[in-house]
Amino acid sequence: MAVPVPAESALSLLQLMLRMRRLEEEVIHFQRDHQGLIRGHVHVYIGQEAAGAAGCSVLRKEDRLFTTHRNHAHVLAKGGDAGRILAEIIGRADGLCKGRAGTFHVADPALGILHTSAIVGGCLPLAAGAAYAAKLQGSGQATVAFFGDGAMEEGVFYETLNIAQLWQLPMIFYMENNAVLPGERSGRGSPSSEHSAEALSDIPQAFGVLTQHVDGTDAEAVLELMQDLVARSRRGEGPFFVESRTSRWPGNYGSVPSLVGGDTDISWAWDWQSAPEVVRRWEELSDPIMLYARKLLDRGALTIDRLVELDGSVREEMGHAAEFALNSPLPDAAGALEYAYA
Amino acid sequence: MAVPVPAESALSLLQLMLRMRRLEEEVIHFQRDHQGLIRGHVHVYIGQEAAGAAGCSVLRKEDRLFTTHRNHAHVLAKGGDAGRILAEIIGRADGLCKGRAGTFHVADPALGILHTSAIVGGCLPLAAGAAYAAKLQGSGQATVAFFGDGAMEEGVFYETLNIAQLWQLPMIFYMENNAVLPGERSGRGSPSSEHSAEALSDIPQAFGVLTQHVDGTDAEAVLELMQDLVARSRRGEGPFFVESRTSRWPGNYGSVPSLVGGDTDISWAWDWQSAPEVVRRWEELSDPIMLYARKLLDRGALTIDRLVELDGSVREEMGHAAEFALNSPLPDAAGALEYAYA
Amino acid sequence: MTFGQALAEAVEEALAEDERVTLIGAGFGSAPLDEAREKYAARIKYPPIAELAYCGIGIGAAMCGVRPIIELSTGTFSYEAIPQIINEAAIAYSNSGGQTSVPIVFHMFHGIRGAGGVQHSGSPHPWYWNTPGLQVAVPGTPADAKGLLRWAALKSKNPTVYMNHTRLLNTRGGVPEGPFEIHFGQAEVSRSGNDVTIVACGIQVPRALEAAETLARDHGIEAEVINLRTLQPLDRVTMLGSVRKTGRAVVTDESHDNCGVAAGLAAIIADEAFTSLKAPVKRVSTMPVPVPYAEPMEDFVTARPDRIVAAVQEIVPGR
Amino acid sequence: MTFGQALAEAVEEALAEDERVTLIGAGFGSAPLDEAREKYAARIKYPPIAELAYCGIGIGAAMCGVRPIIELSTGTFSYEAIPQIINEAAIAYSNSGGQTSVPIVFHMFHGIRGAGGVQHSGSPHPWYWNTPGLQVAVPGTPADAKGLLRWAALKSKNPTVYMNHTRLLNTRGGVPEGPFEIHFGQAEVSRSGNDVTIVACGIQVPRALEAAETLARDHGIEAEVINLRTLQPLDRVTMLGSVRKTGRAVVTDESHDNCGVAAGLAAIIADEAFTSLKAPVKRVSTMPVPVPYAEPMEDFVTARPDRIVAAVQEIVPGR
Ligand SMILES: Cc1ncc(C[n+]2csc(CCOP(=O)(O)OP(=O)(O)O)c2C)c(N)n1
Ligand SMILES: Cc1ncc(C[n+]2csc(CCOP(=O)(O)OP(=O)(O)O)c2C)c(N)n1
Ligand SMILES: [Mg+2]
Ligand SMILES: [Mg+2]
Repeated sequence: MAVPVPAESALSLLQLMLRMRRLEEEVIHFQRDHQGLIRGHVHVYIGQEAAGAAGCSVLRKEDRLFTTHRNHAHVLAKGGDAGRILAEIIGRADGLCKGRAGTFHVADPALGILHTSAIVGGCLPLAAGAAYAAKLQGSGQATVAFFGDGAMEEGVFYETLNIAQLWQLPMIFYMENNAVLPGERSGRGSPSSEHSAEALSDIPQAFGVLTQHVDGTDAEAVLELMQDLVARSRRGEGPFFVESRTSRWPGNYGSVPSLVGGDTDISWAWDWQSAPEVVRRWEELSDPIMLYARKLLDRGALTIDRLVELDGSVREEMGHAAEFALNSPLPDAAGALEYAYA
Repeated sequence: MAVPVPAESALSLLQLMLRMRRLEEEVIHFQRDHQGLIRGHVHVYIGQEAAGAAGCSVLRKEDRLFTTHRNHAHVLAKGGDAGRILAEIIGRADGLCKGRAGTFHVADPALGILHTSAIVGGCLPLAAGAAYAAKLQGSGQATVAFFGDGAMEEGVFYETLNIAQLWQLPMIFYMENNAVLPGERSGRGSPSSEHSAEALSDIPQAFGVLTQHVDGTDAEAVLELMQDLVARSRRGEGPFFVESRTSRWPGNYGSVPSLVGGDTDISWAWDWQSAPEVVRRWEELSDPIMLYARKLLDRGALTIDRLVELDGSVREEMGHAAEFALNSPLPDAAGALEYAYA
Repeated sequence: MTFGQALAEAVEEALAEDERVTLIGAGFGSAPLDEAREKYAARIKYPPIAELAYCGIGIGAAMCGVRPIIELSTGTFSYEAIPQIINEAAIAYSNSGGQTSVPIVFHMFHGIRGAGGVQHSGSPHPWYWNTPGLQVAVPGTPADAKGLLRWAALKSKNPTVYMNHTRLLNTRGGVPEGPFEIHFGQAEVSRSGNDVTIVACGIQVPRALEAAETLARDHGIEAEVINLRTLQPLDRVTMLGSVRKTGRAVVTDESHDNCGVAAGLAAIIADEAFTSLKAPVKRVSTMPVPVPYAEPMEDFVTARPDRIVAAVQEIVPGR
Repeated sequence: MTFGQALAEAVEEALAEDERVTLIGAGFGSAPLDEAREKYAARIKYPPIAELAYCGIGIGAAMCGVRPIIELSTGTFSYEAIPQIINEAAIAYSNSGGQTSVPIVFHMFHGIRGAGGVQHSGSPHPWYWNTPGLQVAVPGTPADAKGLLRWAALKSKNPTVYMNHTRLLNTRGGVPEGPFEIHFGQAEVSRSGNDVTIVACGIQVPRALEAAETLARDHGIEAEVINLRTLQPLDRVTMLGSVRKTGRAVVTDESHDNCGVAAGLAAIIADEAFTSLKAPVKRVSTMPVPVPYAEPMEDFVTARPDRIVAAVQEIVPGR
């Protein structure tokens, strides 16, 4: 069992998770409250915050992160500006990519998020390439690729895993298996309906890759694991494979994400029974934010007052960020033609 | 240990292997003796005959076989006409595909070899599709895909394996690992330099696929295994994965195959010491034809005279086949434009 | 009826009329297929996210007498399957000297759908049309959607890439009652006119018609609009006949211009109708930049009706 | 020096001059690279047969300051890597609003190499040229091979698809001494003439020159031959200038015709040089069938010099 994280670090981890949650809630507000603002699909990271927050909290600015269609909160966790993330999601001039990328491709090259692919598995060889670069350059930069269990259905996953292992690339394959039953999160792993393996983590093991699994709703477990793996990958070890298991947020069942239980209410941390029925069991057993806040409250590392205050300041930050995004101008139409070539 | 194969079956198995060998030798003669006749790469199956012969001998005409760039002898083993195979290899009008396909793509749709892909891994989903068809149609047709260890470097292998297992497709993945040291042919399997798995057969196992390994130079071992698997796949079971391990023929080291020890001399069956040095150890330990002939001689199922006679008739057949191919006209140039569409 | 409904009807009828038909793939956009999904469940498969393998499985099955419809969803996902579509399906018939045919439909939604971002806005039909052995259908109307899909799924012996533009799904149009097919290679004159020919397929058909209305109303120019329906086979007779009549042509397609469909068609027209041409053949394609996300930029690069109007005005003397 | 030697020189010099250069892939055909392989072993990788992943690894590395040269061997194997080349490398710069550039070279041998069979005879450059964000080089001479590869590997900031025709490898030509680069977008007038312009790249350059000699010798027709060197960027000025001078053009390319490179170029010429054209722009492409194996058929479908001669004769009045 891990040594409990010092209170200050624990609080900033919790705060980061809350920021990720509130960011995604703003995205859903955009969709719900502003007709035509979100014109296509969006994917939110609600329910996976512990993984992204803890994983990113051990990364330095120059380390590389690759992510997927479900990228918003990863970019925030790596240090991205919430206002510019939201502006990108709604295609505004102040977006991190000037409104050219959109929700599927939010990236922040200055923070080591060089390019975000929405193609399932697309990020994997790119991340291996970044690790290859780090190795050639001897830069000690870590590389983490966050991707979904669905990517293990695509051939590119296997090709990349094989090369990463053959070339001993210092990268972390961080696989987010995000539709696991609560009781199975801490086990050896379960199959997905679209994969024939008894446990997905059997696969990297067969390739000889050092493989770990972790309850992805347990912030401190992820933190401990990633501290170790990132440190080792800085020393040139790797590749590593992590299966991180989380349980699907009820708002993610429809074709668009929806706040089926309303905005997250921080009081569910100490009183999950008050949550609306549709999310109640999820808040009890599977919401990484509530689980962690509850743990810190229990441990005495946090008081209810402090938690409410923390949440208040996060909501305020995200409210401002949403306002910033909404106030950002649309990009110039003819500017479309810029940037085809460097 | 298997019950020895009845003498007549054993002889016809040996004869088929010899026919495969002599066919490929004619291909190399074409290349060596007729300038410009073989204009590009050719790949020969020398050293793998036991696998293809035994594997095909349990198939019926209507069963489906998929193969690769190394296809010539598979087509023969499935019942293909030697003359028309050779004619195809040199692009003649009487070739099995009218000279349009060539060495990379020899196929014989009437015998269930519908299309031969030279793309590494290309045959795998096609074979799964044939098995899917057999399952939909309830036809009980078996499907075997012969492919090389190299295909396990391509993503399509994994995608196909996964679907085959999820959909329970009645097909046999017959993987020919053809550069294994003699002492390792019967073990659990060895890695390839281009694959990170400790043993390649660990991979299908991780996918939950029933996996077997076999010494691919041992005709009766392959026969016994394939009899079982094909019978089961006719009953709708599957998929199955076989790793068949053979040792590389010394003539296959250069960029083109070459008869480095001359044509196969049937006397090496009882006197391998007389083989030229360059092939001597291979003839002793790894030539599936010599190994089987030796076994049948030892077992008394065969005499030297009968063996020499058998070989003589095979050589005669292949001599005629080569002549047939060489006498076949070149296809009409303008005929090129036929067959773009059905 | 909407385009999506017509599409769904064709899929459902194909499943009902020929038990060799199998459907691999979940999508078909908003097309209402729930009933069919239940009724023909034994012949409907939901594959993992493995486009390369499941297209190949369809191809292998087609070689064995099955008639698969593969639903690839977004057209850019078909890039994953190009090795099987182009290196296997397209070549099998020719390579076997006419012995192995591959009756399969690869269905996908292409084009700038609105906030798809660049990876969900692609238009690969030029590459498929560049590949002998493939048929390419790009329906422009609900009737096309139904008639072409029925023909491809039930009658054709060749592999078909069938591309629907996402934005057509909710468009409406008349669809003949009962089963009917549109044979490939039959273009339709969607609007008659004598001043200029606008050649289009897919989403560009309604856009060309809109442009033609504007031209007639605001500029007194009568455009003839040709809906090609299929690129392969191509109805050269109808297309060239119209251009020979009008002497002027604008070709428009939602793909990028270099080696795009507009260029492919313009090259044919400029060659074969040369002596009839009174002005250069103009092309209106997606502008040459990866499609950006933000609406104004996305709109800007699109082959919009107003760009078609402007192209016509360039070559038809002012009135 | 041969084309293959020039190519090898460029690779070796790139490895020597810039330690950011890394080589992933074994091949380069017969190009003599043994020494370089030893000397720069730490920056040379021999990947498994996994085109999609190793191209993607090159792209990711290029985003991080490495300058990879990826050797894909046969051009048809690049189909496996299209999702990474087209969906990632081509879009990263635009999508990031100019923040992430991808300086990488995807090298491949394309075309009808002689008994390759259809799967080793492909020419996908039309698809790459159709993709904004990619540069496309198709060298026609040993000097091109060296100068363009040096520029792409050492200077360019963009992803380049670099296509060599297998049959060029043993052709000979003068190559300037010492390091030199050819900037992309600079066509060369390979032969001057006033009667007709033949536009070509890659293998079609020597074929066009051969056709031009025949035309001059047997028919008194003086053809100007334009070697484009790169399709993206395209030197429109040189190409169109020549056509405006001669008034006649034949465009030839070893790709299939529908949406092929010949069509792409012909569409531009027929539009932008319309008023200068005295005859239709003719195209000589690979014929529309999957490339067959047998020599007579393979030869028949090829864009041979005699087909170029015939196309010129169609549009230049008999002499
Ligand atoms: C190549 C490709 N095929 C299909 C899709 C469509 N698609 C987008 S997300 C998704 C599911 C991905 O599942 P997973 O990787 O588990 O990620 P999650 O959404 O669960 O985070 C699919 C199929 C795609 N983006 N790319
Ligand atoms: C997609 C693809 N990449 C590369 C090649 C080139 N190639 C032809 S055979 C071969 C090696 C195949 O090895 P393996 O599968 O073990 O078959 P073997 O030749 O040993 O029988 C390669 C790389 C190809 N044909 N297809
Ligand atoms: Mg998932
Ligand atoms: Mg092998």
